[in-house]
Amino acid sequence: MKLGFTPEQEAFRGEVAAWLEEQLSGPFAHIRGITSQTAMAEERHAWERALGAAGWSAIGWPARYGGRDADLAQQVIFAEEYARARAPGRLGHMGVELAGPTILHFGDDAQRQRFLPKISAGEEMWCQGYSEPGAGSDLANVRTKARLESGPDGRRWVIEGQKIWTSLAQFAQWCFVICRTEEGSRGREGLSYLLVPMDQPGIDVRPIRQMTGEADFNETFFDGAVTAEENVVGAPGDGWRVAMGTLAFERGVSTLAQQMQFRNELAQIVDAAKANGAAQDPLIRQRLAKAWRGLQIMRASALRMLSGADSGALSGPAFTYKIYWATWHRELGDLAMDVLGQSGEIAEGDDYAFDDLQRMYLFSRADTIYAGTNQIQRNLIAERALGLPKEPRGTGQQ
Amino acid sequence: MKLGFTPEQEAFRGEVAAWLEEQLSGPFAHIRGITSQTAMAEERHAWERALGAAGWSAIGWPARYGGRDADLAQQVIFAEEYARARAPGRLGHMGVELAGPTILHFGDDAQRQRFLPKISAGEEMWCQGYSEPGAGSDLANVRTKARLESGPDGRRWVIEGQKIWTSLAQFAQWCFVICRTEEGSRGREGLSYLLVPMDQPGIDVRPIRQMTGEADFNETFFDGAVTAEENVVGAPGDGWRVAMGTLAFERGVSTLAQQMQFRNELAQIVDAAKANGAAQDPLIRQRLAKAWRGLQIMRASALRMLSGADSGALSGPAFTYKIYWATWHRELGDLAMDVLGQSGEIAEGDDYAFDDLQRMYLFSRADTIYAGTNQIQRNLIAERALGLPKEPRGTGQQ
Amino acid sequence: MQFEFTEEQRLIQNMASEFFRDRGSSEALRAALESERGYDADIWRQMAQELGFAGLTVSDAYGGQGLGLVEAAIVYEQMGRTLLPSPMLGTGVLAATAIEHAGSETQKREWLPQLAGGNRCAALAVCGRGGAHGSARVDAVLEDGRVHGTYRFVLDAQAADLIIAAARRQDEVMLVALPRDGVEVERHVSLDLTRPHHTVRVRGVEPRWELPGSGAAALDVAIQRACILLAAEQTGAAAEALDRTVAYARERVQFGRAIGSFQAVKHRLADMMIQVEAAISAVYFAACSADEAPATLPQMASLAKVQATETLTFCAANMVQLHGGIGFTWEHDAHYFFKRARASATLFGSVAEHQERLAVHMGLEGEAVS
Amino acid sequence: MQFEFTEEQRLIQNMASEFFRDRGSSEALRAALESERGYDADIWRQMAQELGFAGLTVSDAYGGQGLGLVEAAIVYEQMGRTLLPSPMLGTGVLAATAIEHAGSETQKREWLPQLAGGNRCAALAVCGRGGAHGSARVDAVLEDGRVHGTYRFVLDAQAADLIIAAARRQDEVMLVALPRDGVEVERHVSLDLTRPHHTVRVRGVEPRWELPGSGAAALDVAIQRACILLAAEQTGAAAEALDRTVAYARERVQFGRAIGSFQAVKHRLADMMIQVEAAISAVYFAACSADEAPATLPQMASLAKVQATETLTFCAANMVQLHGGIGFTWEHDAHYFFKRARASATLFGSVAEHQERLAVHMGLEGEAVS
Repeated sequence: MKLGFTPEQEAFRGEVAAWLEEQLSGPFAHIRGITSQTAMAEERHAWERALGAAGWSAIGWPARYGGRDADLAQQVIFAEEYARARAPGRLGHMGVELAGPTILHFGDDAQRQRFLPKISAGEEMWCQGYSEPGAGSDLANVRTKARLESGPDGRRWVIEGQKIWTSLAQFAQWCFVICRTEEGSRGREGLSYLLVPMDQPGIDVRPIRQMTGEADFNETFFDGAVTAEENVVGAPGDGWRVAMGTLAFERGVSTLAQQMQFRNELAQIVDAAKANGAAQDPLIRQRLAKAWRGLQIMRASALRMLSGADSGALSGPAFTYKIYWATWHRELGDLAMDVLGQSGEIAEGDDYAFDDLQRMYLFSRADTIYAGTNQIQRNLIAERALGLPKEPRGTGQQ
Repeated sequence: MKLGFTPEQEAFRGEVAAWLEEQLSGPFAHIRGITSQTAMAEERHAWERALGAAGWSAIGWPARYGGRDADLAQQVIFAEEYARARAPGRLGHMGVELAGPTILHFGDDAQRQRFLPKISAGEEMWCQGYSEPGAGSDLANVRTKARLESGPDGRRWVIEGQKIWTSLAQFAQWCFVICRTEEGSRGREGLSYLLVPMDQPGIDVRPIRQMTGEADFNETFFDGAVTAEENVVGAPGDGWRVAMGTLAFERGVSTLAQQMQFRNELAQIVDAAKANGAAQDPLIRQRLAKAWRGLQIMRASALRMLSGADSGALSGPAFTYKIYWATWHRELGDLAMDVLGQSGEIAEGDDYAFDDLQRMYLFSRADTIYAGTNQIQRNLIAERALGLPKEPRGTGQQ
Repeated sequence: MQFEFTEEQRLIQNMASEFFRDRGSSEALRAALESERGYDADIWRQMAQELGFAGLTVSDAYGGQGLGLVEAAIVYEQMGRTLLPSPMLGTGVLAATAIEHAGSETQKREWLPQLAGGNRCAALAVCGRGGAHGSARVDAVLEDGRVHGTYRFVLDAQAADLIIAAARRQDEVMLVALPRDGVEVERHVSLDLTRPHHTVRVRGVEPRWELPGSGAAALDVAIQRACILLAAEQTGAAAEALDRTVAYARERVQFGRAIGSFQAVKHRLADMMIQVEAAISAVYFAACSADEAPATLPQMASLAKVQATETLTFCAANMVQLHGGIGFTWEHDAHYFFKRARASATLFGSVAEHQERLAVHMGLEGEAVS
Repeated sequence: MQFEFTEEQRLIQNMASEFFRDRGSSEALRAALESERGYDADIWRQMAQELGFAGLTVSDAYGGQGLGLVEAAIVYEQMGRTLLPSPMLGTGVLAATAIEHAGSETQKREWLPQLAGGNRCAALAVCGRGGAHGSARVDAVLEDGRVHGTYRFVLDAQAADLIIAAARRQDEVMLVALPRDGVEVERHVSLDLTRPHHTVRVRGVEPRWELPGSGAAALDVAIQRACILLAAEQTGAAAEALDRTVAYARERVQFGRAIGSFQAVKHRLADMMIQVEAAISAVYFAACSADEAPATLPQMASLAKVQATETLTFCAANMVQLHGGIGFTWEHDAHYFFKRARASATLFGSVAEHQERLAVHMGLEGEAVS
């Protein structure tokens, strides 16, 4: 068990930091510090290409797909330095963290060669088509359908249905979509994991305005959208297994980047508390200390999770990580507002637009809902980690 | 809506207070302030007789059964003054609050005349035979059996089985026992509510040592115990309905007496906090204030519950009262120990015997378990008050 | 001692419930928020003039209903279910109470019937730069007959025809009436769109008149009474959040079952109901006690405010959570409840501040925050 | 950077796990508590002499194992699962660390091998009348070569052959060795029977020897290291409480179903696991960090202690609750966990005290409590 880094690793850290500083005080200075998912998308796409060109986009991937075969320590270092440099939120996140690893793990060689270099080069952005309005947390209840038909260029999948919470869909060139491809199938059977190009008439992306007043998510309508027959990852009908694999990748190294963002948020709250005197309040001090504690624990848990990832089986921290960070972050939002006091009720300008902490307060309410609500997470932990009896599935149909 | 009392009611208060003071500084001075369920039982039985002789034992009952036909305001006043005078815990509680009202409500005239005067006179003490080792919160799973047989004095019930958590059984002359009286019946069907004399060879009471080190509860074994055929309340087989009625009586005026005890406990904690400086700690101050708030709310909720009791239907506070006080009291235990600090870890003497606050800390852990665990209470609220779907009952047998 | 509604109180409850059910739909709320004033003038006129809600607690000698806090709380609870914006709290409670407690007979005769009838509006400006409420923290000054100060978090200032402002003259807290056109009112975009905050800047303005009574006492009574009624409103909002979430949980199907059949959801809803019942108890206990024994008002205000704040905060957060993704969208009403909860929590002092006052009331030595 | 156990660490874990599973049954615990000493001398001898647990972190130059906090935490975690009493914390951590940090070479050579080998025991007496731990609160005095003071909450004092006591000489905190027979040791009946407290009264006793190093520094290091190992022990106890409750929930049938099939129970158990995982992360992060960068020890001690305290408090309380009535009885082990949880929470400083230290560490101005 070792937390420190070797001199070689520290040298790597220096290399990362230097490159980031050069770019972010140079050509990309205007997007430094942007945390919004949607702001300045074009500039952030350029940033993705710059990362890709310098080989920093997906360092954990094999070199032949544009990665650096970086080991865990290097990935940790990169995530830390990326956040420390206040580099912008990754527009390429869905491709690098989810689509890419899924294709790497479950795809065939042709798919790897077609898709991975474009992702790691920052050329093609991705979005995720999992949730549906009727299904929410219940992936087994997917009703978007795809069937194979003959087209002008050979057989292709034709897709009908609707996905929701497709963040970044308006900027993406591709979407990975879970569809029901076997007529009459139910539950986990008969699902397939399709890769679908976004730029086609059969796809309509409509933003969803959320409680912050902004629109980070979308509804995406598939009305005769098509993709080539070969764009299915794993066998047709094997989509459940592939999708579950993708979910596991959500617990990857990107958690460390997220933690650094959390660290920045806590630092902002501490600054606000110092500025307005809340830092003298013993009750607030306790809560700030508790938040700090949570940060250390998340870091340790992520390192445990990542260090033990080779063993295959989900470890204790992998089961508990999602609900832990989501709950922690939601509490951080409450704490931020309690530190701001009544001033936190007011926007600076004339629009319904709030500063970082206020937005975080509102946005963090979604953290305990998306990617498995806290309720679903507790079921998972109880059933899969603790071996308790499964929740009976109802017989009622929606 | 009115909280205050009329001059007549204040005069009644004076009468109650004067009588209590006279007794508790006179013949019963030695048992003043005793809160233990088991200590000085003989003297406390004498106290029950004194209450009965003066007509103070069951003031809400009709005068013909030894009560005073007291209205709600008078009952509130009596409960307040009883606690204020630090009169001892009622050994007759189970008879006055549960068995008596049940017999009054569901019994026949002969039963009323046989049992009620003895209860209100403080002559006969009662205990409760509901829970069983295998059943716990699941009253419908009762397995203690009773069958009618011929005996020397006519037909009688012969009882086989085991009850648990029968508090005060060692001091009681009678027990009300839920038995399965229909062979092969299951669930809520085929249960009967029997009144059983305790002084007989077929009954064996064994104390259960609990985490405080003391034994406030018992296991009670029925091995051929008998009671006369007529000692069934309601019709044979109608025990479920009668038992549910008894549970409703648990939410009666005695809650006010309990609140006064809580008030005394909080006062002790405040004193301890003032003495050791914890009262200066902003975190402790918040929690003391929160406890005070809970006391006011319990009082208001109890008054709402009792004022609306005539309407028949369980009101909002009647649904939520049990879990509210149990949770509040358990938190009070934690608060007491946090106020005492490390000193709370140590007993004064050489025995495993602790002072009031330490015992309350341990004992209050049972509050969220007995008379329906917090889990059961939440089910009840969700299903009966909010109309949510019922929990499916399993098919597995124990 | 009879702790249930009288027949008359039940009638008030029915009337308020019917009115707000009728006029307080989600569509009505959204339309009001889109309007220039931020509230529906027609509904407000009806509330004030036909139903007498603007002057509920104003004494009948001055054109009000002369009702107690219990009756007013009944109306506020029903109003809280709708989140409907109106100048009711700022005009009918804060300003009217201050005038009734500190005003001269002439001032009361001139202004209270106007406010109680809904013909004119007034706002109470107390809260200084630091943001704290209550007479001890007034930081505006009255010097050489002119008021200088910046008041933050003023309710209903834009609609006000008159601003009753607190200012310090030497050691004494005075209440004065400022002409609306002499002061600068900035209406802020607030997180809670249903009750916008205003900043009122006063740069050497000569009051139209002074209120002769004790400013400090009148301020504290006004804010404490407002605490109890705000708590009633919070309780109504919490009850509504519970009801709507129960309805959703019964109909929304996931995993082949209504989500309300899952114990995790059921128990959370049960916890919400436990909170709502506690808030109802706290609010009516406080209102009834303050009506019968005005000396208990300070602690009763804190009791009600703290409990209702915790209740609404809990219920609104769970309304969002249990509705899942849809509860996070703008098109669903959950966010209005959630933001109202936060805004109400910070109005008239935080939970921690009120609990500290309760600690002092309990006899724990320490400094009262006011 | 590799945050998982090494091969050697795994071996230690297996050895400790096997030993405590073998010797640490519920019957063994109850037998030990019934005994005169309050612990099983035979098990202790085996732990100390055969397994080297008494001197885990004592350097090998003085007869210890010379292991880091990570390895010691592994052993304490396994020990915590059993609640087995022994003088390990008082002798092997508190007293030995104090001697190793402040003792002279001669003192270390004479005593550490004795303690590490389990041949003799020692106790560290710090805590004054007020009950606070840490060097800043020492209130015993060393005047004219004699110690006067009353030490409360001393661990393992009855078994000790030597008492290392803190006392103030002018402004300096000194550590001295007191002869066991010169001091009065009162063993208390403690709520947590598995770790009784003692009061040590010293009325003008001449020390056998003085420790020449900085008493304050040695004390703080000893207590902070003890915090991390106590946290490891708490984590083990919490994990055991979880495991036993899961086992019970699978087999106990109510309403015709295993209670572990009810979501309320499942989710509570999931919450316990979330807490246990957080504690494991906190403890090993703290131990590893303090091993690699000793300057981080103070904040790492508080981090581990606070998290493990919350975890065990939560898990033990739920162990009682989810076992229902049986969990409330003396015959079931749940009450031992529950009482150990409370006792450990108060040992070496409360959650609030440690969090206040963390706040100071975060750069929030304020006074450090030590």
